[in-house]
Amino acid sequence: MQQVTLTLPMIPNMELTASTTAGALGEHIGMAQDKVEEVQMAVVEACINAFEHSRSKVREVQVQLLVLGADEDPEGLEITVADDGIGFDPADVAERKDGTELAKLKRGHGLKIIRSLMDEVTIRSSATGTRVTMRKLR
Amino acid sequence: MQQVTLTLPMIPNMELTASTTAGALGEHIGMAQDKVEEVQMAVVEACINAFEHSRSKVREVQVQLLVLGADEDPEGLEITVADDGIGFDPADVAERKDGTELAKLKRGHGLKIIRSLMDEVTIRSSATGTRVTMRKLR
Amino acid sequence: MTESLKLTVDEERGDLVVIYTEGYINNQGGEEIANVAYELIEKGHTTLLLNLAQTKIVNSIGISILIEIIERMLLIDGKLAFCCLTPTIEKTFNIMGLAQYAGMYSDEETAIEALT
Amino acid sequence: MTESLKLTVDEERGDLVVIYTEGYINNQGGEEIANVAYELIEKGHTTLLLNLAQTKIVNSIGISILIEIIERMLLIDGKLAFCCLTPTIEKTFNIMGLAQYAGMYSDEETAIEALT
Ligand SMILES: Nc1ncnc2c1ncn2[C@@H]1O[C@H](COP(=O)(O)OP(=O)(O)O)[C@@H](O)[C@H]1O
Ligand SMILES: Nc1ncnc2c1ncn2[C@@H]1O[C@H](COP(=O)(O)OP(=O)(O)O)[C@@H](O)[C@H]1O
Repeated sequence: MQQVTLTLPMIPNMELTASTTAGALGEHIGMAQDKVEEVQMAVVEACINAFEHSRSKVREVQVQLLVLGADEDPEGLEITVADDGIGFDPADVAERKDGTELAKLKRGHGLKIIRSLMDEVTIRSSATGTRVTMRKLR
Repeated sequence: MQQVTLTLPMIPNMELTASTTAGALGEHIGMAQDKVEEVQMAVVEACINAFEHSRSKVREVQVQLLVLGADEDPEGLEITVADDGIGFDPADVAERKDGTELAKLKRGHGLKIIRSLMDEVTIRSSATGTRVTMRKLR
Repeated sequence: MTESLKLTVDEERGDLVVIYTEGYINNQGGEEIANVAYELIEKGHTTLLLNLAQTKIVNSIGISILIEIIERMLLIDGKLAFCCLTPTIEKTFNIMGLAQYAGMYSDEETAIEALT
Repeated sequence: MTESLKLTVDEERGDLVVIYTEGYINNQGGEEIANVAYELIEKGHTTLLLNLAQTKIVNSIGISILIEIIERMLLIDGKLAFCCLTPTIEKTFNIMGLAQYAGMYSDEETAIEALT
């Protein structure tokens, strides 16, 4: 089973380490380039959410990248981005209704992007941290 | 102290995870872009040497990236690329004399590139593995 | 290989100014684009085209800064348009609902024709 | 953002053919360039220019494949030259001793002038 675990400090552009790794793994299992890029975008969003919102004390994020399926017949990628921050209630992340139509567009898109670009997304969050697990099939 | 440790499987392009991380750290400490790119090239060479030559059983390479100096006054980067392979004698890596002049150029450049692009390089190698430690000041 | 954004501005296109990006559009990259855009607006330009051919990755913070430029543009009856997006970046712009406020064109030629 | 190499070939330059690379020149990328180069040689072209403007990283295995192309070129009295290298890639080519076998030019214009 191919697997990579990264412990990344929350410093600018460190999310690219996660997306580069996802790129190498995706290519390795023969995922189409557009799909690989979608995974990479989702991973970037999950990382910067942790950087921006988690208030993690250790200022680190754990990224686990996993090839799904057998080595000879890989089925896709599963990526988990985990922080030990304050957590949030995913059900509570409502559409923002304030401001002008366009201003409304400005923030609150990370999770929507992740859900739209990946096949399957699970968010587990509590007062001890957040784990976003996302899958995409080849 | 800023520090990142990566455990990377030896699969194609995984060396880019190390170079992307070096890029983010280098920018973070305000290293000039040309110098950052030199570090990235050296890191890539050290990784592919481990991928190509180490015959590591676990098929993993450990990359440790360290910011030298105090957090408020970073001095440079130290990067160690370590494998648990068969090792080699660095003193033994002689210039290849066979073949035409041009053919001679073809291989045997990784270590020379690393030494030329970094300020300080230490290689420790034994039958249990190889550690290439390289430093570059900001 | 370092990912800091590089910008090139082509003001020799009549009313239209083309801004070429190279690299990652994160918050810092978005701000660099905004600085250039606001300078061009100051100079009286009202139609800007962002050519993203050499940008392979963006993040939502960077895009939110681009949305600020669009807001500013709408205030002065101007336009910000995009061309040469990767399929994933185009998808992301659509997910964020940008399509109704900014033109997106497959290539620079089509964009220039539509904008001038 | 994925790093697999993309190649564009411009054969409309008279005797000279320009190959544009985009992305990482590793062993796979080097082989892709070699395939294109050998096809062009088959077709009778003897002067090739590799424009590396959109390549920010290479490795020594990729470069060793480029050296094989140079060898082949020398056999047929042809030439492989490079332009638009990043400072680090140029430095690496020099460390590897490529400079004596292949021209390196700062930009495409200078290269084309020198080669034709
Ligand atoms: N890792 C996290 N830790 C804590 N809160 C989070 C995390 N990820 C997301 N959130 C919360 O969910 C909200 C919505 O996130 P998102 O959809 O990515 O939009 P944005 O990041 O633009 O606010 C955030 O504003 C934040 O309150
Ligand atoms: N991590 C390593 N493990 C075992 N042997 C190594 C390692 N790195 C380098 N070597 C040995 O040193 C030699 C020279 O390496 P290098 O200068 O990078 O050139 P090349 O990789 O082109 O052979 C290699 O051929 C190999 O025998």
